[in-house]
Amino acid sequence: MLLQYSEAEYMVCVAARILEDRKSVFVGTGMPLLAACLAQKLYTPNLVIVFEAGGIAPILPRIPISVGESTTFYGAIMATSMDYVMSLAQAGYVDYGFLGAAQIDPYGNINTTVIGDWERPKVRLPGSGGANDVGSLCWKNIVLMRQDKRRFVPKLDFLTTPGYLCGNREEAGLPAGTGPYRVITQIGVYEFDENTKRMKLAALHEGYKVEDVEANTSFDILIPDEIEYTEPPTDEELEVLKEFDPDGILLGKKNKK
Amino acid sequence: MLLQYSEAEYMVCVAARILEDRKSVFVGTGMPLLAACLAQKLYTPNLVIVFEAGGIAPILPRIPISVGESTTFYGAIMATSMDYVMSLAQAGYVDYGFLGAAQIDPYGNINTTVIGDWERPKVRLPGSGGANDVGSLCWKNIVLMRQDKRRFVPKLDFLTTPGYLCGNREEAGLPAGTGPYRVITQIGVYEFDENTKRMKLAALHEGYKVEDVEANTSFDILIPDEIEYTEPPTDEELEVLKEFDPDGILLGKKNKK
Amino acid sequence: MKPLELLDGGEGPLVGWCDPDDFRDWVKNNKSRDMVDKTMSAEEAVSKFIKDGMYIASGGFGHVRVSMNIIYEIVKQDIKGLTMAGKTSVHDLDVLIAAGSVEKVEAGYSFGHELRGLSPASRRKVENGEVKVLTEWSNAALQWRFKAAAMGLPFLPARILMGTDTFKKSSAKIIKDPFTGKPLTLIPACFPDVAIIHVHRADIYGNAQIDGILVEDFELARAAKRVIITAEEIIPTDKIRDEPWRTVIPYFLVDAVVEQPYGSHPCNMPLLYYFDEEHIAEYLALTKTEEGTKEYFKKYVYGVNDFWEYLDLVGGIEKLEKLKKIEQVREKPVYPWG
Amino acid sequence: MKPLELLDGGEGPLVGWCDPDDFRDWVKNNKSRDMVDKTMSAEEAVSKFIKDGMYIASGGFGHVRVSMNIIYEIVKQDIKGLTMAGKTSVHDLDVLIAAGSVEKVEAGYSFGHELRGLSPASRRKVENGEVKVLTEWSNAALQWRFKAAAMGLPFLPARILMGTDTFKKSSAKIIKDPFTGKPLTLIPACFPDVAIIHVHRADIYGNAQIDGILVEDFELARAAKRVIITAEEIIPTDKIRDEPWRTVIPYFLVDAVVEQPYGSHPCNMPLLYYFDEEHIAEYLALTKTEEGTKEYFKKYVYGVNDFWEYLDLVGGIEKLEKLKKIEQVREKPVYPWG
Repeated sequence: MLLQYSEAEYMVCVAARILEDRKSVFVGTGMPLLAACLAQKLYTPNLVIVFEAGGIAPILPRIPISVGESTTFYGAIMATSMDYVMSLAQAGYVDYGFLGAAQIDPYGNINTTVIGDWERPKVRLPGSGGANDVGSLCWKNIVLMRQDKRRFVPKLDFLTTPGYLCGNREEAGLPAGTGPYRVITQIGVYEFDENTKRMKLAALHEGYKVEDVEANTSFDILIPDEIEYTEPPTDEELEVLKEFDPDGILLGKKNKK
Repeated sequence: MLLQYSEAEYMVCVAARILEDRKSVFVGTGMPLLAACLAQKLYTPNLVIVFEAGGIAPILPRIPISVGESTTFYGAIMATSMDYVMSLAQAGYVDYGFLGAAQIDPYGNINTTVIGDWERPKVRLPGSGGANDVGSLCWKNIVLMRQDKRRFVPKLDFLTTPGYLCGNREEAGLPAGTGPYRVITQIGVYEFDENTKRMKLAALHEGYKVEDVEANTSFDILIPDEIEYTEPPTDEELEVLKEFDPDGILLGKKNKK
Repeated sequence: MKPLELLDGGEGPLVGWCDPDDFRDWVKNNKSRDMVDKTMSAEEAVSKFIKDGMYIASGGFGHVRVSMNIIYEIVKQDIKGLTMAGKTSVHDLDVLIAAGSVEKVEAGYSFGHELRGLSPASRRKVENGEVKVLTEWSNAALQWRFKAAAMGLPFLPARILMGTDTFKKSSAKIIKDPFTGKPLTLIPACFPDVAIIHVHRADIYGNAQIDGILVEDFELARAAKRVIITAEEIIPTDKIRDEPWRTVIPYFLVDAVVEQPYGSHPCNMPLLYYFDEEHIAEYLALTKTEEGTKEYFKKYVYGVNDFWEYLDLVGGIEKLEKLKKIEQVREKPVYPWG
Repeated sequence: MKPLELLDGGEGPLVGWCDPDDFRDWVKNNKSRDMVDKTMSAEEAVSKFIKDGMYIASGGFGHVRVSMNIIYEIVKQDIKGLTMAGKTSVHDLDVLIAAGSVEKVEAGYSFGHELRGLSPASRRKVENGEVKVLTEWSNAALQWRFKAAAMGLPFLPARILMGTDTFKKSSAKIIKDPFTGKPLTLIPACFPDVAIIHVHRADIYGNAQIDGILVEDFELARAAKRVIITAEEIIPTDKIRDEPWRTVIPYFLVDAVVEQPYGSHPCNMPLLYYFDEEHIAEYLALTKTEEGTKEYFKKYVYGVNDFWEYLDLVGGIEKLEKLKKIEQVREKPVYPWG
């Protein structure tokens, strides 16, 4: 089933279709940026791309590999500062955020800090970066990550970035009405139950079954009675992705992990 | 005694001589700006003039009449914002501040808000403007004002801007080591007693006596045993002032009050 | 946990403030991220966005870079009961008080015309109780109120106001700072209903550039629920995108764009034209009495069809060219009030 | 008075913080307002201002606009025991960790090279305990720490970190906000001992301009006790005064000015030259082992007399012109790590 497209390409295409037009999105490089660019090209021409280092709504001449490089403000409507864009997000101006993660828990909390013990980690990861900010301040967050039993865990090694915490996100002081919106993995798309705030299968990618979800999750995941399926990448989508990332720099990398 | 120079000119010249070289000063228009310009020309060539609306170290082509007009950033080293210069002051970068006042009390607290009752004032004045900020944040403040019994009062109608409060300036939370430094009137120069923080005569202007101080002050003012005298404006100073304000716009106005 | 101490609270009403969560909801539901043409006339901008009883704030500083075409339009449309931020608001505020549009003020620097003296109209109305001063602030306090709002925060800390009556008549609070153990002032955010900002140039979507000092407009544009931009000129969006670091106000903050050359007259527009001191002197002289005030508005606001006619009336192109020469230091200013 | 509630406190050490009154004293006594020539060599700047055990912060973002000539000079002078702000500090931090200069980190985004993968050297040293992570933060938290410092404040409030282990390992606090009644994070100020900032141009006094995004350098330059500016070029002060609105860092914040064209290599300098991905790949490959790391420093730091020799070694003018073409979108980038 992965002849014509990679898992990463499938994930990017699904992410691109979730975004709404005339909304703003905080993107990091890699899959999120490709999803935003694909969406802008095919589905949401008026999507406003915001970079945490200060670039707002650029006309990207090529895909940046750092969220701070000059292509992020090439032909932009504003080249400003991290304080400015983070303040915009804090004031409610940023609709969507994209996050990656090494681990996720049933409430959509994520870990990008350490695997193992914080004091003496097995793997030291980069830490929050902008993730805690994006996860705290954007209206809706989309997590893009690989799914397996070590990554979909009941308890994170480190809670870097808030999802719904233990269902008490708002009481903790985080902005009202915000939180994780979708989780997209190589297997399917997940949403969060309105009442319990726990993760729930929203749709499976083509070729996957409910058993694949359960075999790759270490916690009880809500499964709806009726299963929906995502559409695989279209030729048009794949062509646009090829245009943006001809050498597979951004997606190739992700595949190797 | 006011043949060759006005009271305002005398005050400006005395103020100019108090400033130190290689220091920064927050100025308003009128007498403070003239004093700073005079000092820069004759005594403190490296004085850094800062305007509250955002101009820093301009090369003034003429005397601005507003602290926000473009001459305040003409040839400046930076044209920035009120937040920037107020933050600089809060972080300790502004050495001197100049203030005017309708009333002053023995601790150097000043009123520029109302004469009479605040709810239904006899005279409504402009309010703090930048005065509370300058009075709170600069290292040393110099007050320039006319002296009489209605202006030098034991209790202000309204405490707009902090001097030494009741001697408890630092305990109130204001930055350590700051406060009023000198008060310059048409009669003389005042400083503040190190222990009591109450106003004390530092020097009389030429032609004035201690009795003039007492006759124009409604509180007990400390008088030293030995009286010092300021020098009247020199011809050189008066010439420079004439150059800056040929039509007496800035000083003429003050005289009429 | 150690209890934190709330040491003091100003007795003034908390005006213009809202819970940042409510502002976020406003932004979500009312501030479009879409790039659409927002150009309109001053008449349309005012009738669409400024309603009786709103809280307004004007950009610039004192008599510098003020959107006078909108100010006059507010007078013309006879908007009433406005509250205004007196953030070194001088001519704009005084005109709106004289006309009876502004009835409440949060005072920073107000009711005065800097070196030109106190405002006859504002003084009269404040002293006779027609205009109510709600609160007292300093200039830094007011701009930090906007900055708090711009950052989506309920307050910003500051080391000002402590120990004064200005604090007492404000709505700030003083806490014992949990880091230093010292008293610290908390300045509440201020989210005006409408901000009116005059700029050097903008595109049709509202991406705006300002030359020279920004005063507090960088923050105010984000603090306000609605933003009316008036611009000396409309420029193509390509020019904005050529130098994106020059954008001070991005389009998604902006609700209306009004093109009006000389729109700041009789106030100064940095690098373009100086204060029209003759006109300001005429205004100050006439507003000494209620009759004179009526005469002023009859002549300069009600008596003209639009701002172009107003510009002709105040001296036309010859006067404007003279103000340009003064601004560019090619001619000496005149100070009829000196 | 109602008691305020302190709800929670991070368990991390309060690093880089001082009472704003102490910072004011530092500014009063150590930051001259005098315009004096501050140009010097990188060697002089480092030996004069960077001492063992200091807290340093580097400007730019990730591999963008980084003062690599100062970073290499720190390695060369064998400065030890540094603490560094991991404010999306990537190549700079990794090089200093690899060289053994940085021993403690306040982590925001660190130990990774964005799309290029994790840092072999940093991971090795953090995982084996040679380098200690003192605290965890987010990018916004760290830059607001600098902003608080820049504003002369003990903290800034923010609506981030709540509920997470990132908060637990920080030195932030959570209070019940007296305005909203909701929990609010207080981010403590951070006053680094030295900030190292690479800019497009500066005059000999330190008045500096940056093209494009500022990231957090507008704040960092004010937060630090000492500021070393490295500039692609020194320009006359007249040019600064011609466009004072382009000044991002005024001279009185600056302690040293070092002129070094291509000073950000192998990192990107916006509008001037792109990442040297070949060099970064070589670095990442070599630093997989301690031996390789030594080889890298022997070749590129100890083996050259100055940054000019280094530039020759990495490919000289031909390479630099190629990086310029890529940056200016006239040539395709190469990604040897892809």
